[in-house]
Formats: sequence, C-alpha cells, structure tokens
Amino acid sequence: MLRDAARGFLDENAPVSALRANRDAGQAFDPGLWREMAQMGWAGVLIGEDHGGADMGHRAAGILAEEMGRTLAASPFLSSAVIAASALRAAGSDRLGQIAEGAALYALAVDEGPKHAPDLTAMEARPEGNGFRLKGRKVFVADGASADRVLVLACSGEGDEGLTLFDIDAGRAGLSRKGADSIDARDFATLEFEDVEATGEDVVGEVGGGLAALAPGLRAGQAALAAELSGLSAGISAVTLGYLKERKQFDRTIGSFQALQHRAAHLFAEIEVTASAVAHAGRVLDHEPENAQLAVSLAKARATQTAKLAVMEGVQMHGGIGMTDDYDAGFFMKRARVGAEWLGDYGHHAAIVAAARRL
Amino acid sequence: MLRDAARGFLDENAPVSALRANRDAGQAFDPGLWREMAQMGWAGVLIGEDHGGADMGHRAAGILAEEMGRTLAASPFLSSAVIAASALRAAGSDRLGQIAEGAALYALAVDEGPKHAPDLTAMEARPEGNGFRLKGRKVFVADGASADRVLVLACSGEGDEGLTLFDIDAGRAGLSRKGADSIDARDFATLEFEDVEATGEDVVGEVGGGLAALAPGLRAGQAALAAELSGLSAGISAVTLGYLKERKQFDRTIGSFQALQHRAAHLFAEIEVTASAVAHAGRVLDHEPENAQLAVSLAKARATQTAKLAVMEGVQMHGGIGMTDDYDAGFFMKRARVGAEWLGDYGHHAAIVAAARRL
Amino acid sequence: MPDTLEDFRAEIAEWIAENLPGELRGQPRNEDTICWGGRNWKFRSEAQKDWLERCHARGLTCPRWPVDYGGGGMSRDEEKTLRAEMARAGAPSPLDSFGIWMLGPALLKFGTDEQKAEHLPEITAGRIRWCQGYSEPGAGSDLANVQTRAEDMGDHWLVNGQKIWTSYADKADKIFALVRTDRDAPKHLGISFMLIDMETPGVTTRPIRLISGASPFCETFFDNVKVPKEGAIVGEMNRGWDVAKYLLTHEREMIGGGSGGLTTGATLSEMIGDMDMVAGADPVIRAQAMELEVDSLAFGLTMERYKDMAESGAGVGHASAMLKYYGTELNKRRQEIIMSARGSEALDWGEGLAAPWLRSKANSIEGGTSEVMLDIISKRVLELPSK
Amino acid sequence: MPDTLEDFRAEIAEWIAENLPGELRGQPRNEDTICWGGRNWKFRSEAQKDWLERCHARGLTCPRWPVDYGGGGMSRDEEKTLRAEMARAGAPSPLDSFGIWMLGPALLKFGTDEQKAEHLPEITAGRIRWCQGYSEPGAGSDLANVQTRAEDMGDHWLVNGQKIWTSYADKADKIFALVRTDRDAPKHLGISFMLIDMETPGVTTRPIRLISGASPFCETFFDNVKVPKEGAIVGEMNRGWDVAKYLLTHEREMIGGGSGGLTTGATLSEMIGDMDMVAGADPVIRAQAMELEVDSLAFGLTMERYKDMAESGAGVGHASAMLKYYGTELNKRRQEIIMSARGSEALDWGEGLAAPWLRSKANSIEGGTSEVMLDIISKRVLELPSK
Repeated sequence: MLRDAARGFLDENAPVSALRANRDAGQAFDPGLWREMAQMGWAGVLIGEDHGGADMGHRAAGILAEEMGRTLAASPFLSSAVIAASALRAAGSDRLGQIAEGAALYALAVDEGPKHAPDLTAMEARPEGNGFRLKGRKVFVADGASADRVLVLACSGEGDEGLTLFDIDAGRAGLSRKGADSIDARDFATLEFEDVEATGEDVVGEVGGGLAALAPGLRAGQAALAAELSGLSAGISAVTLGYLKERKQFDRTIGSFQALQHRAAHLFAEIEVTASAVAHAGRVLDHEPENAQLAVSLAKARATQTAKLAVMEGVQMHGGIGMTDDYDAGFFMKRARVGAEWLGDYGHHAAIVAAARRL
Repeated sequence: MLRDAARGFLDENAPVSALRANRDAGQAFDPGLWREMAQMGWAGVLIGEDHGGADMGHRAAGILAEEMGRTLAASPFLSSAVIAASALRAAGSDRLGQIAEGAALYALAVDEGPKHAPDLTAMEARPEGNGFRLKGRKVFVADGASADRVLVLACSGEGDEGLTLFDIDAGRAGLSRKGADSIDARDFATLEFEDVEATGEDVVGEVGGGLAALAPGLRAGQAALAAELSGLSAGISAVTLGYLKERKQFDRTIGSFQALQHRAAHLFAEIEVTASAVAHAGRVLDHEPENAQLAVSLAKARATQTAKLAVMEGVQMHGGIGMTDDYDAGFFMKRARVGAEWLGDYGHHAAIVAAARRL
Repeated sequence: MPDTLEDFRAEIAEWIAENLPGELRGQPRNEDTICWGGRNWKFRSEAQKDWLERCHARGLTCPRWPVDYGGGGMSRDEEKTLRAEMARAGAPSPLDSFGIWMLGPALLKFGTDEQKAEHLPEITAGRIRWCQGYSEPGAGSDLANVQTRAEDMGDHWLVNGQKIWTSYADKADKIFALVRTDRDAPKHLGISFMLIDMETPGVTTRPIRLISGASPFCETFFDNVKVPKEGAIVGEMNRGWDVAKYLLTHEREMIGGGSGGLTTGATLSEMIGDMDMVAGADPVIRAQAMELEVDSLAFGLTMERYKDMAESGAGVGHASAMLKYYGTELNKRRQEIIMSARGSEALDWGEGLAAPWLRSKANSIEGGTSEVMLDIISKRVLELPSK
Repeated sequence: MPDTLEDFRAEIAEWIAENLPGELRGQPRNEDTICWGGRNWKFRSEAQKDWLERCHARGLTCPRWPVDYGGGGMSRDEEKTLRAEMARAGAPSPLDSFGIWMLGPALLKFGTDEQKAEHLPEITAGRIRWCQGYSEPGAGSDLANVQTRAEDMGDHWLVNGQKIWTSYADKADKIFALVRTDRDAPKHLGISFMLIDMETPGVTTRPIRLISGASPFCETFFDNVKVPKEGAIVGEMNRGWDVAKYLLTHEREMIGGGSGGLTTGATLSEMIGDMDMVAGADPVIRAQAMELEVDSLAFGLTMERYKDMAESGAGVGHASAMLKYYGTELNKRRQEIIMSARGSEALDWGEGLAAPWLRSKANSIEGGTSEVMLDIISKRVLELPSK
C-alpha cells in the first residue's frame, strides 16, 4: 500500500525527466517536491510521533527509497530523513521535529579520502576552552552544499575512542562549502573547516563516542541506499525489458534473441536475490537494530553489484540510443556509480559480511 | 609441422581412451608410449645435441605439451623432459643424456603445503660431515612414485639464500614414497625424507642457491604446463563444438541456440587469447630466458582460467551425458583442476604479473 | 484437532519428546542415516524402525495427506509448525521417498480412488519404495521426447524402451514412468504416466558411474515388460505430460532448495579452514570467497522470502525456476572455491572434497538445466517474445 | 625504388630527420593535435601544415595507394618499415581521415577510374574531409535496414532520410552514405553506396550529446537533396551492401585494435595510482585489477599475433570479430576498475575519469555490437548451425 502510493506519487511528480530538468537547471533537487514528500510524512518516516514523525520504521523507509530509486527521484530523503534522523533520534536530539517537518536539511560529513572509512577519520577537533575547534576537509558530502546543518565526525582525542560526532550549523564561521560537478547531477560537496567553533551542545552522543553515535545513522543510510539501488536496478530493468519487447531488428523483436533472453533472466534473478537482502536489512533494523550491521552490509554489497549489472545490461541492450543523453539509461548508470561508492563500496561491505562469517 | 606430427601420433597412440585404460589398470602412464615419445626426440626436446637431445627449444616443447593436453596424453614429459632437463641443463649436469634417452625419470619435490610456495620451503637439509641430511615431507610431487630420481629443495641455512636444490636417487635410504589417489589418475605422491643422506655431488647449482638453480626448471615447467592446459581447453572445446553440431533437442540442433552460441564464441575468444600468451611464453624462454617470468606467469594464469571455463562449459553443454564416467568430459575437468594447482595456481601467477606491472 | 496452532505446537512437542528415540536426536542427515523404506529396506537400527512406525501411526510421514491413507490430515500451518518442532528437537525425517515427494502428490491430484487406496497407504507406511522414470538417453532436457513405448495388447501393456537417470532404480520396488501410448500423436500428446512393478520380468537396471564416482542413478531397461492394464495409468490416457509437468515443479523445488538434498551444513569458512593458512595473501581466492558468501546469504534470504510468498498464498509461479537456476549455479561456485582454497590437498579422492565438487556440476543439469530455467524465466516471467 | 628494405629504412629515416618539424616530435595524440584536413580545416600550427604538405609530396599520407593519386606506391613491408621509423622518430600521423581509412579503400576496389581520379588526390592531399553515413535511427545493428531513399529524377537523385552516428558530419565536406535506390528489392539488395557533398542544399547536421558528454557524433538529415548522377554511386547500382560489408571489416579493426583510437597509453597502474592508498586492503578491487592486467597483456599479445598472421598472408578472416569483441569488453572492464579504485574522487566530471568510463560503454556497441561479433564468431568461425 505504501509502495503503491509512493509509486503513484513518484511516477507523476518525480520521473527521470524531472531529474534531467534539475540537472539542466543546475539544481540538486526540487524544494517543492521535497515539501510535498514531507507533507506525506516521508521526512518523518523514522521519527517518533512525539516529534511529529510518522514512525513507520526502516522497512518502510526502504520501500520509499526503492521507489525513489526506480525513478531516480532526487531529494534530501537519505541525508536528512534517514541518516540524520536515525543518528539524532538515538542521541535524543531536539531537532527531530524540524527534520520531520522537512524544514531542516542535514548532510553527513564523514569521508576524507576517496573511500568510505569513518574509523580512519583524521579531521581535528581541537579542545579549546569549553568547546572544540574543527579543522580539516571532508569530501563527498551528500547534500553538503544545500544542507542547513552538518553532522561531522572529527578527532577529539587518541585512537578509535577519540572520535566525536558534531551537529553544527552549516553557516558557522570558518566553514566553506564547494559543490562538486557530480556525474549524477546531485549535491555532493567538499567542506573545508578552518577552525570552526563547536561547543559541548553541538556534540551528538558522547565526546569520544563518535563512531557509536554515528552508527545508527550510517546503518540506516546504508540500508536505505541499498534499497534505492535495488529500486534503481528494477527501474532500469523494466525500461530495458520494455525496449526488448518493442524494438525490432533483423525483422525480429530483439527480445526474442535467446542470448539476450538468458541475460535478462539472469538479471531478473540477481534483482530478486538483492530485493530479499534489502527487505531483510529493513526488518532487522526495525527489530534488532544492534545486530543489524551484517544484514545492512549484505544489502549494500548486493545492491551495489546488482545495480552495476543492471545499468550495464541496460545500456548495452539499448544499443546506441542508450548512449545518448536524450535517453534515460545514462542517468541510471551515473546514479548507480555514485551509489556504489557512497557510504561504503562493495569491498567495504563484503569485508564486513566476510568477517561476520569468519571468512 | 611439429604440431601436425605430434597430433597425428597422439591421436593414434594416446587418445583420452588410453588415459582411461591407464586409470582402470591403476597405472599413471604407459612406459611403452613414453619410449616411443623418447625415440621421436620428445624426451630431449630441451637438451643440447651434445647430450643426445633434439634441442628444439621451449616453443617446441610448448607445442608438444599443447598437443598432449588436447588428448590428455599421460607421460613423464613435463617432469623429466621439461622441468628436470631445464634445471639440470642450466647447472651443467651430466645426467642430461639419460633424460634425453627417456631412461631417467625425474620428479620435482618442492611443495610442502596445499599451495605452491618454494620460497617458504621448510624442509631441513642439516649439514653433517661433508654432506647433508634431508628431513621433512614433500607433497603433490608429480611423478613422485614412479621417478628414478628426485629434485628436492631444502633448507640448508637461513633465509632465502639458505635453500639448496638436490638431485638424489629415489631409492636412497630413508626416502619413502606414497602415491596419492589423484583425481586425474596420474602419479602425484607424498615423499617422506627421514634423514636422507645427500652429498655435495648431489647439489644442483650452488649450496644456498637453490631458488636460482630451480628457476629455469620451474619456469620451463610452468610454461609447458600452461601449454598443456591451453591444449586441453582446445581439446574439450572441440569435443563440445562437435556435440553442439550433432545433438538435437526440441527438434533443433542444440548448437543453433543463440545462448549457447554466444557462450561458445566467448570461449573461443578466451582460448585464442590464452594461446597467444602460451606461444609468447615459449618464445621469450627461448630468446630471453632470464626475463621470462612475467611471460611465463601470464601464460600459466591465463591457461588456468581458460581451462576452467572450457571444462565447465564442456560438461554443462553436454548435459547429463557429460557427467557420466563413460564420457570423456570428466577427464578434462579433473586434469584441468590438477593443472590449475600444479606449479602455482592462478593467484600465484597473477600476483607475479601484477607485481611486474606495479599493480 | 487442537483448537489453536499453539495448542498443536505444545501437543506435537510433547509427542516428539516422548517418542523420538534418543540415539536419533541430532544425527547428521546423510546416506547412512536416511530411511527410504520399501520391500527390501534394511533398517539401520531398531530406533530407525521404531521412529518410522510411531510417526506413521501419528500421520507424520505425510502430514498433509488425508488420514484415510495414513497421512496426518494437517493444515499448511500445522505442517509448518510440525517441521519447526521436529527441527527444534533434532529429529530426523522418519521417511524419505519419491513416493512422498512425487507420486503421492500426483495420485492425490490425478489418481482414481482405487489408485489412491492401493498406493498411498503403502507410501505413508514406507512399505513400497518408488522411483521415477522420465528421462531417456538422447532426450536430455526435452523430456517430452519419450521413445519408450507401451503397446496395447488387450489385457496388458507391452512396454519396451530405456530410461536413464532413474535414481535408486536398483533399490526401488516400483517405478512411475512416462511411456508413449500413441505414436502418431504430436510429441506432447500420446504420452501416458504409467505405474510399473520393478519385479516384473523384463525390467533390469544398471547403475551409472559419474565423473564424481558411484551414484544412485541407474539406467533402467524395459524388454517386453507386460503391465496389467488395471490401474496402470495415472490421469487421462495420452495426457501423462500434464501429470509430469505438475510434478516437475516439485522436483525443481527439491533440487534448487536442497530441501530433499543432502547437505553437510558446513559453512564456507568451515570448508575452507583458515583462509590465511590455505590461500595466503591471495586476493583472488579471498575476493571470490567474499563474493560467494554475500551471494549465498542473500540467496538464503530469497529462499525464505519465496517460501513465505508461497505459504501466504501469493504464489511464486514460474519464478521458482529462478531458485533452481541461482541455487545450483551458486553451489557450483561454492565447490570451485573450496577446491581452489584447499589447493593440492583437495586433489586426492581420499580428502572427500573432489567428489562433491564434481557432483555439483550436475546440479545445473538435473531437474531442468540452467538453460531451461533461463528460458522459463524469460518466457513465462519476463514474457519476452518468441519472435 | 631502393633495392632492399634496409636501404628503404635508411632513406626514410633520413627523410624524417630532415623534414619533421621539431615541435611535432613526440607530441601526444589527441583531439588537439590530430590533423583531419578538409576545406575548412584550420591548421593548429604552421608545423602541422608543413608536415602534411611534405608528407603528401613524398606519398606518405597514404603510403600504399598508387603514386598517381598522391599515394606512396609502397609494398606492405615498406609501409610497415615506414610506420616503424615514424614511431621511432616520434612523428605524428600527418593526416587522419575517413577518406583514408574507408572511402579510399572502397574506391580503389570498387570505384571507376573517373571516381578515383576525382576523389583520391583530394584525400591524399587532405583537401576534402569525408564522413560516413551508414546507421539510421531505428536500424541499430541491422545496417542493411536502410530507409534513406534516393529517387531517380532523371539527371539527379533526390535523397530524403536521416543518418545517425555520423562522426564529424558537422565538420566534413562530403559524405559516403548507404541509400535505398530500389524499394521493392529484398533488404540487402536495392541499397547503393552514394557520394554526397555536405554543402548541397537540404543537408543539415545536429551533434549528438552522449551520456559521457559532447561527442563527434552527429545526426545528418537529407531533405530533398539533389545529387547529380554523374559519379554519384560507387560500385554497382543496388549493390552498395557489398561495398559496405567490405568496409565494415576496416572499421572493426580500427575500433577493436585502437589503431585509430585515441588512447592515453597510461598503464592500469598509472591510472589507479597507489593501490594500497586508494583501495586499501580491499581484495575485491585488487583481484579485479590483477585479472584485468593478466587479460589485457594476453590480449595485447593476441593483437600482435593476429597482425602477424594477417601480414604473413595467413589471413584471420572472421576471427577478427573476436578482437573487436574482446578488446572492447576489456576496455569496459578497465574503466570500471579505474572508477572503482579511484572511489569518490572519480565521480566529479572535473577529474576526467568519468567521461572515458561512460564513453567506453559505447565501445561494445559502435562498429558492430558485441552480440553481433559473437554471432559472427559462432556462425562463421565455429560454424555452428542456424537450425
């Protein structure tokens, strides 16, 4: 029911052509669309009713993300409604109400190098007076240029236990943001922190407990991103199957060529297997959140691989037309690549799965 | 010309049915066949004319090995005529004449664990008097149970430079041999050395220079084994293509199904690409032996992967009949697996290639 | 009948606790412990015999079959509960047989009352062991290409021909086989689903040796075999293909899911051992093992998801072909990786790794090849055109 | 003519040393340095102009074409020697063009003396730049599905229709195109190979934007274009397919082999950088990179082996489809691995990695899709049956 409603809304209001229009207009997402999503309760999908949220849970958030992936709907959903909401909810923040309204836009600033590695965070949070001074650079910050607030992980002491998560205003002095020219036409930014002031009130969770404070947000984001990629795979696959059934070549419908049929059938199998992992991750987050990392990493790893296969088959099976910018396939391919890297790539998550399975 | 002659001889005298007969009779190879091969100069293919060899070089040895792989001809060719001949030739041994005649059968005892790793050799060569006492176990020794003499690598000192290669009589006191029940029905044995005596005369090359002494033999063996696997791939592929052209199902020749056609075409491409690497390895060994490791490892890595694909496609495309012992496909599959491990597996050789290419 | 599922669960748990012989508890499932039943069955132990008899008396060998035929008359939910409690107690399956998996469902759907009364009680009690005769040499995936023929001789059928891949035919009492009863009809018509006693003169079997070694498969030969007409054919004459198609679904689920298969239950990690020891720093084997583990776990979840869908009545239809395809290809990958990780030690038959590796190559052939599964998915699920 | 190849080598080396402008020596080959020639060509430098003129005068722009048309009249071996010496001296190609690669060979094989005399000297001198008009929207791999039609109007053809994937059509002076001259004939007949001046009224072009960004590809529209009949058709009327087929081989070799392609020449290692830095301990990326490197090196050797075979006259025939297939799939893998190894930094257009990655997806489509190549191998090389 949620899925049908979401699909109906997105098909009408956020088809791939809307993403194309955003790109051509140079905007990362459509604020009007996000307001409508918020009104439907999507911004508060993971926020308790006491803060005005719909509190539908992670499986529901995953279903929304899957449907958004299907049409490549661009919005701050993952950054604000999933990642920030989950991290701040666990920390008992009083900003949840603003997120649920869709009013506060958040970004997560965690990566510092080309690969996701929170435990290698080097950014400085130098104790000074009653607070800290943040100094360093964060890259690949989703929604980083458009966010009102930033969750940022920095080093306040020695070792793993020296990391602290801060929730700071994006307009704070010393913080400069530069939007990337991202291939998926969304907002990924580099953030420079030049002795940005942070007080004890800005700390999310405990000082030195940054990884623990971040974990609920990261896990939720990874699961929802996996769901988005799973939906993206289904989306491009549906487009491709439609093409295979219509397009004629050598006086035959190309979908009748057995070599293509077998590849389409194999892709179907991969998509189904990934969908199981994605649904499972959402359910485990809802019921056993503390034991969810294996399920979440499984979903993200699978979804990354499946999306890669789906977009490559999509472009190849479309032939030349699939290579043109006038056609949608390229948007799926670019988003799949960005989604593959964001919040941990295939190897990152497969290693977590392997370790959990003692491999 | 050499190839045609070899193919004619092997088709007639060493088809897969001969391997089957060997297996059912419990013998690793047919000594009569080996005598005939020796008479044709194959045993001396890499031995100088001064020792009665034919001195045809590594590319020629590779062509012979490819043809042997095509029919799975079982013989001591690799162990004696390639590995031992190359190592002993480099060391100026006086036993080359016996090898060229096909009279002396050699085995190379190098591995001690489940993976090929000569530089991790732990077997003891304890200095005693003017000589050494060898103590330890060697596994996966090809032709180990039937050989007259054994090349064995052991630790005579500290570090890499502490390894020494010995050439000893297989009947020497303290050396016991146990044939494995190898899946490819050939002779792979475990050798136990219980304080086996070795003198300075038994040393191949220099004391402490075991890896250097072994290198020419190993490289030659790896290249020839790659050639054998390349031939094996071509052999099972030819059988499979024949089947695809004959077999009818659903009232069609199964080779007319496009999904199978594309897989057969892909396999053809892999076989062609591997054949290039194999030919190249032989030529580099002939012209620039000291710089041949990259070319040799490239060939062995490629041939291992291609053979795996070829036998898997071979069995699958044959369907149930390919699974029966009455049919030949299984023999190709088993030999491909043994060849994959012997003298270094895919990862071993791919790592050498990667290192040489600074990856 | 107990009022609620929870009452049923309590009742069955108590029954198991009282009746399961202690020595059977938690025993591994393999060729040495399975109970196949049949005229010539030799029980492995008194406990095995007792367990079968007690389960049969309680209707647990075929929980959902009607009570009149020795079944348990249970609902879908009750059967699920029963299986869960059996698993929890470490209880072995009291009886396995092609009669339970294949012939029973066929008779329940297509059989006459007489056929049901004659055969079903023998199956539930484990007194008759059946085997299946579909495939023929030269037919392969094209199961409708049936050459074994049954000629109408008035009071009996005269059967001549050959079947292949008949599992345990050398140990079975009877066979259900596809035979051609009309040679002039189109391929899929003219086939009948026939029941034949293996002790009938003219029936002989020969075991098939596989590349992995000895196997339960046989060739089965019919040489002027006289089959009395009474009750010989299940379903309509010449419409045996309908029965066979219905059963193929069962077989596929069995092989793909491994519910009837013999698995060691060992994890990949256990099969490989210490990765650092065996594969050293080799990133290739390591990456393959990681990828396999990811795919295997996700496939396991998919099996559960499909089972839930099927049980909820949503129906999975032809998509179950995907389970067969993916599961068998996955097992081939798994066996390849184990062989590769274990290196040269795995190359000795005695290590017990090579036989399952080679045997796995048949997974994607038996019960419908991967190619046939992909055809089914593309045509029936994705509805790709044929022209 | 020099007596021996060695004399020729010495002579040509001396000529290059004397004539190659120093600033061109060793310059990278890319869009900014290539000389395409043509009516509207703007030389990048005086040196580029000088080098073209000197090479043309010496017959080096088209070394194997007859001297009468401005070629060099060289043998295969001489050309090989020339290329080796050019490479040794770091000399750029004096002139690249579809006229040299495609139309010239077609005219030499199928053209009339008049056509050769009219067009070949313009090509060798770099005065006319040609483009190729084969593909049409909706035709895809089925190149014979030509809808652009030329009606016989007595003294001229009236051409209407649309071409797609015409590289550099917006910069070319003339186009060689497949047009349908007989609408009633079977598909592969009724097509003619026609030469059309791009300045003729009614010819318009529109650049195609790819998913990787701007591209040299165009759509080309023919709207009541009048083409004078004299010399318009190459080869026999309605047998243009023969000419096209002949040229497809050339195009395939170009794309598969990359001889005409723009490559950076960077190794995988250089593109990835320090593997430990970017991919950390990730065995997946590492294994993929290792496998790619193995396959790439072996493929390089295969290109050489096939070239040797072709040059030795052994002929590679349809097997060259394998080079196209394997080479393009390999490049796609390479680009995927680079993107994956470079992580998030590669996702910014500005890094210059994303465009070649996306562009590589077309490699297995243009010049004959991978699927068409596999069809060719299976049917022509492996001779698998069609029924």
